Amino acid sequence: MSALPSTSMFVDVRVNGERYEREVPARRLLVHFLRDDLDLTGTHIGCDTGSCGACTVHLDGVPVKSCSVLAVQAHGASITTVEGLAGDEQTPLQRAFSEHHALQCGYCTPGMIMSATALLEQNPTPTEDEVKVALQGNICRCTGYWNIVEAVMAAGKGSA
Amino acid sequence: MTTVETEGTTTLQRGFVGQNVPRKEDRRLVEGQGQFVDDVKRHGMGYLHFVRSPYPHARILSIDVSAALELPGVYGTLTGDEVAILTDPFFQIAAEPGGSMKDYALSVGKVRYIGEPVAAVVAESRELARDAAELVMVDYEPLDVVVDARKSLEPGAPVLHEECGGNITYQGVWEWGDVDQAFAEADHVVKITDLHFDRFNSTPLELDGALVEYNRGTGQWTITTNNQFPGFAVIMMAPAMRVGTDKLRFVTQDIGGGFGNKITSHPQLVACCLLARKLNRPVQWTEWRTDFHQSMSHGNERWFLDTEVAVRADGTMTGFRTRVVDDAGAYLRYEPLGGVIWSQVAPGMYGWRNIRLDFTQAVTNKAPCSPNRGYSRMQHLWFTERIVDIVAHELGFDRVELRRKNYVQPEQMPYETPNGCVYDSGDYPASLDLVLDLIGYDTIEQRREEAASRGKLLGFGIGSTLDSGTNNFGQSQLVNPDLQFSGNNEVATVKLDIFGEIVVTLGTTPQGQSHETTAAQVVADILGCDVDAVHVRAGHDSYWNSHAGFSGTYASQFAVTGLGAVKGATEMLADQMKTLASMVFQCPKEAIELADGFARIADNPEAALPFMALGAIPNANNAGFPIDPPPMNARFVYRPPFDVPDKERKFGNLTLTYSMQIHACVVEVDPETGVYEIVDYAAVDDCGVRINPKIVEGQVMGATAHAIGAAMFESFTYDDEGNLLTPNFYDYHVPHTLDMPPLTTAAIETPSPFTPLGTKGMGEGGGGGIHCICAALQDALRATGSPIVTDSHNPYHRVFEMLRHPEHARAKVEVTGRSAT
Amino acid sequence: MKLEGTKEFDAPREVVWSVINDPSKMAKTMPGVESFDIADDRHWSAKVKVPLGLGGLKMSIDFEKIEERPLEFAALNAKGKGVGALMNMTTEFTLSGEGEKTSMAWEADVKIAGPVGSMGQRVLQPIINQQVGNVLSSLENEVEAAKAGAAGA
Amino acid sequence: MLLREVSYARPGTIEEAVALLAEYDGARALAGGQTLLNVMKQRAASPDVLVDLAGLDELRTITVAGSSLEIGAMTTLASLIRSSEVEVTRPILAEVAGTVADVQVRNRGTLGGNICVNDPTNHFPPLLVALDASMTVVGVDGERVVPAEEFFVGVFETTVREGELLTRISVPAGGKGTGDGMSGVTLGAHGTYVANAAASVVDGAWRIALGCVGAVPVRATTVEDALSGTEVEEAAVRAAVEGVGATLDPPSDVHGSADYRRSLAETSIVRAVLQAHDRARG
Repeated sequence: MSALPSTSMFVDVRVNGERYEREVPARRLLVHFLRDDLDLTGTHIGCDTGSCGACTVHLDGVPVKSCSVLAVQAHGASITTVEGLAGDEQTPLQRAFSEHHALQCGYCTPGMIMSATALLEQNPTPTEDEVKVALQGNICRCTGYWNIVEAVMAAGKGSA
Repeated sequence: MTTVETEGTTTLQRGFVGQNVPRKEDRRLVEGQGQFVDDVKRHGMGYLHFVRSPYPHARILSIDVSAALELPGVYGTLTGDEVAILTDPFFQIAAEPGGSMKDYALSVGKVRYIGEPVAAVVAESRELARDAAELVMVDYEPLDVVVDARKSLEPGAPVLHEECGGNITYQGVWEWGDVDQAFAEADHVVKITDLHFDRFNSTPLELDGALVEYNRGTGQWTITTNNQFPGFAVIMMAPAMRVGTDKLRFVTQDIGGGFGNKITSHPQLVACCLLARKLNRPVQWTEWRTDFHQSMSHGNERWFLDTEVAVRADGTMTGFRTRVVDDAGAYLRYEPLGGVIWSQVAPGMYGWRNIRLDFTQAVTNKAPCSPNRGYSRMQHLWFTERIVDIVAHELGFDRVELRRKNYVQPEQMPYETPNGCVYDSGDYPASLDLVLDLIGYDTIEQRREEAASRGKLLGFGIGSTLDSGTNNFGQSQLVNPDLQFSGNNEVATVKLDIFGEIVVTLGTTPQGQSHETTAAQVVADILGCDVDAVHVRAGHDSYWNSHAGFSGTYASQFAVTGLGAVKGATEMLADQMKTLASMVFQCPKEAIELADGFARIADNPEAALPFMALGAIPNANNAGFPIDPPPMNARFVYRPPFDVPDKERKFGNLTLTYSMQIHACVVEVDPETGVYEIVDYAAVDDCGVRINPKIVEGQVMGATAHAIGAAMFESFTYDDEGNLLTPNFYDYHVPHTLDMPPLTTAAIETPSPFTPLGTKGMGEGGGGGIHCICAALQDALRATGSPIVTDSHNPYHRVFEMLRHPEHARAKVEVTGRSAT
Repeated sequence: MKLEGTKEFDAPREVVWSVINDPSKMAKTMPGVESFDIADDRHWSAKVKVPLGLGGLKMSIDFEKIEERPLEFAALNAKGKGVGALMNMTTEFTLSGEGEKTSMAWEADVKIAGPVGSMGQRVLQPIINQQVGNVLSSLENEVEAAKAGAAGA
Repeated sequence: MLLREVSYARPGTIEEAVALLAEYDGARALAGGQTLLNVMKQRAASPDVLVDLAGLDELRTITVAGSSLEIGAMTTLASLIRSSEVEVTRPILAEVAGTVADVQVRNRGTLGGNICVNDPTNHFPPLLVALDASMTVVGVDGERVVPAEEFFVGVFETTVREGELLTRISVPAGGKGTGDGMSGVTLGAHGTYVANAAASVVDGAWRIALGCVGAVPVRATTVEDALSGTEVEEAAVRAAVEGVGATLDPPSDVHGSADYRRSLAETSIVRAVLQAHDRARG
């Protein structure tokens, strides 16, 4: 990538295993790049301050808020969005969300699931407190979180 | 998680109904395949950005859009001057003086709150639209500001809407029983100078938005939007835009939370429509978080002044009187209905027969108020719960016994309130016992001592509330006798398609209330088929012929109106299926039963037609029938049984059902900092028959979380200059996982005698969490000078103030009465 | 937001007065002034870039002297317009003291609106205190300079 | 969400980075971006050029050099939490990092960014002052080392001038006789601080810094002097703290009045000191 400042950059990223090469304005946030340029609209926007976590994706395997990353910063990175989780089958966590009624309107759900997926990858059987800490950066306005924590615990136990 | 159920007959045999059927909505949502408004794109669409007022009150001297228009990639602009020519002011629900208010899609001549849209810009990208909006030069002449509703009523206060001749939008005295008599006979009178219910809303995570397309050929707009009450939006928009209602097609699939806050987006939708026509291209608008906080659907802030409560020596509360000042914000968008909807629960859960409220609603230089979960009743129920706890606190009654004694009793059900509302069913004392059991009330004093040994002040509180569901819109005539609204309705269509699919279409716009699932449960039980065989269309489309004037998702009513319509339509279809089967089998219709996906002769199960055959006949194989086979297609409009209220006495049944919630919590306060934590929480809910208990519990949990947020963290606080101090999630703290207390829930079922399924609406709750947290704080602070809690919102610094200066709160309460005089 | 304070100068009132009444001298006390333009003795304007650390806040500010009682009292109004912020500030200076000592009591009423006003509430007050501090210390320098100048004359 | 137009560069070396920062007017270093990008979304600040430090791996190292813990400015809060060097030398850094915002922010946000932003509510400015840390700042004409106390200049402002870059934070390694504590009140668990205090004792010598009570961290020197070399007991600490609030000029805002912050400052000192004291005794 050029070391000279420019208002527009060539970006080469892998998203959900697929390679995308695009010229992107430097000011465009990763979340808008995913939603508007790549039509991956499962990643949502709920605030303007990096507070709500609805836009959480995995950047090189790590959960980040895609509203607080420039698309150009993702150059060369590998990204997973909620669309990239389920193959022919849903993941145990996705099933657990449904079985434990961990979603209502479903708007925060992709971000929640991305945060929880990252947790379970590092820590397959988290304690309740570990789950709460892992999801603290994700706001849900429908459920009060109780069923979400329950679902992640269940998926962790593999009982989902 | 305990669940207790009382005996209750329901009008429907239970199959899928009553089961925790997994939600049909979930598959798409957990895979990120939901379709929310901002997900929808069209070729050549332009992005709209509003230019918003930085002043809370100012005259607009001029608006210059030329610099914005010169920016490459900008498609066009819209200003208030154009809006004033192209549209009429929105219809006002209010009578005089509020009725004279002129409210447009964009400011015309004046701005009245920070964040008010004064112009709109459309450009080829979101970023560019915002760049261009910054280039719109607006010249303002700042005017004096008033942010306190009490001050806005004082002579000489800045007037927001000159055409209203002042800041009052609605005023009315609501009096029932013989209040003076009640006070004359009272042994004690408890007086409270002022109680304040704070301003906040549910801040749905998805913001408002729309994608609007204009069809030049037909003159019709297609409005893909997350507005949650299209039936209301269209009657606001069509007359203002001078078109017929069918020219405005509303389409929605998934909505990211609403809670009432997405009912009044009609001004922004009109701006989108005008620009889509002006620019001849699809126009996309998505609100931003700060825009929402500054301008959208705040919950009503309300003052209760000079309150008096009449109490007998034995603790019987015979009446209360108070002076209410309701803060509507800068415009009436759904108001002044908030000025009446509280009267659905005028006495709360109590037997008060003598009530007087002198109700005044005023405008201020703050965001307009509109429905918010628990709309208007929550404020009033907080008031009734507060005065009950303050009476107990001041007169030394036990809070639990005082409630038990004064609650409306089960044998009184159905109970007619002093203002003619009918509480359909419920057992409040039993619910109280249950919640006390869940929270371990008998151990509270031990726990108080244990906490004290850790230097903490422990407090216990109760909040008992009603969620009145299924409005009688006739109540609007109590604030404006000239209005021609009454009753309520909802529509559903159910059909059997050519290959035997059962297809259900709803008139509602759910935002997480699981309508696809609960509707399918009801249909499956009536048609005797599997719930998976029932396809309920996702979302809403006003072209589907499945909506009526009151269609939408609001005011706790789907379980009654929505499912009432589904039940009606499904029973019509079942009758058609039986009729057709009886034509095929040449037997009487009564001999046919629907079971296991077949229409069969009850006592000869071999003679069975699969649904596929029934669907095929009228659709594709109808020759040779002597008479027309029934169409396998049914549309039903459910209409709840209502009369028009008596406008003189402000008397009548304003709502059909009354779910009941009793919440209890235990808090621990750090006396050095005012920081407190909810260490235990229990909620008991009775919403009659539960179609899907897990979904019901989900709603209870959500309402509880909103209440906890409002009580502890969430407030739309303004400074005296009219700046919103909490315009984003940095300063408006929404509780997250680590902020939530342990919760136990339980349910009681007392079926409603008035509804098709014995169900009651229940989505909103009554703000029980706010009330029980206030009560728990008041209890905890007994140890430090016994302040009373007079505000619904108690952040740490306010608790600290009560700890340091209990005398300030003490000065607000006084007890008089025979003994004293 | 209202701020007030008192500033002591080791200079006669005339000198202090000459400074706070001289737009070009006052301009030197303001943070990040890029250009300055005097319309008449009651009206002047400045283009400033207030250093806010995360990126300067560009503003054009119009000043108007709204009241003055020589050697005693002056009141100034400053209206600032910038992308992202609007500022309206009224400042009053009251001078007292005899001989070589002057004490200046000042009051400022600052209103800030726009994104900066809305997002910056929790940091706005410290920022303003800080800017006021800078203004007062550079005012002291100006007074010293003027004193030296006067002595030299 | 919609930033003003901005230029972006991702240099490969510190020299390149410093050169870019020096060359372009209105250039600003972009570390984790968790504050800067969000302020840019509000358009409350708009650098003209962002110099992304993501390519400078040498700024991500954590090493122990002699008696000093050397932390690269681009070290994320998440790596602080995971670092065994931090755990053995100055665990308070990991402990506090674990309470900043949330997992996603900690995965991107850096120690250097947290202190260069110097939002008065940030966690690390008062903590690093209490720990007597020092910062290494590199410019075109070489590098200089600034003690934490002089590093913070004002809200959002530090001694890092245009054309300079913070490269390293050096924290004295702790050990026996060392104890650190931090206490305060936040908006919700792990939320924004309303007020806080960080306290550190090394062989009986105390350093105490207050956050959220001014534009920069404020040392509570009277308390330090009163406590240093004495046998610390709660009563004595409370006595020493008495009156500290009155010497402060904290802001009032929607989360608390100046008086509330004065009181919280005193309470936070007591709690941070007692915590540090317990830990020093091991």
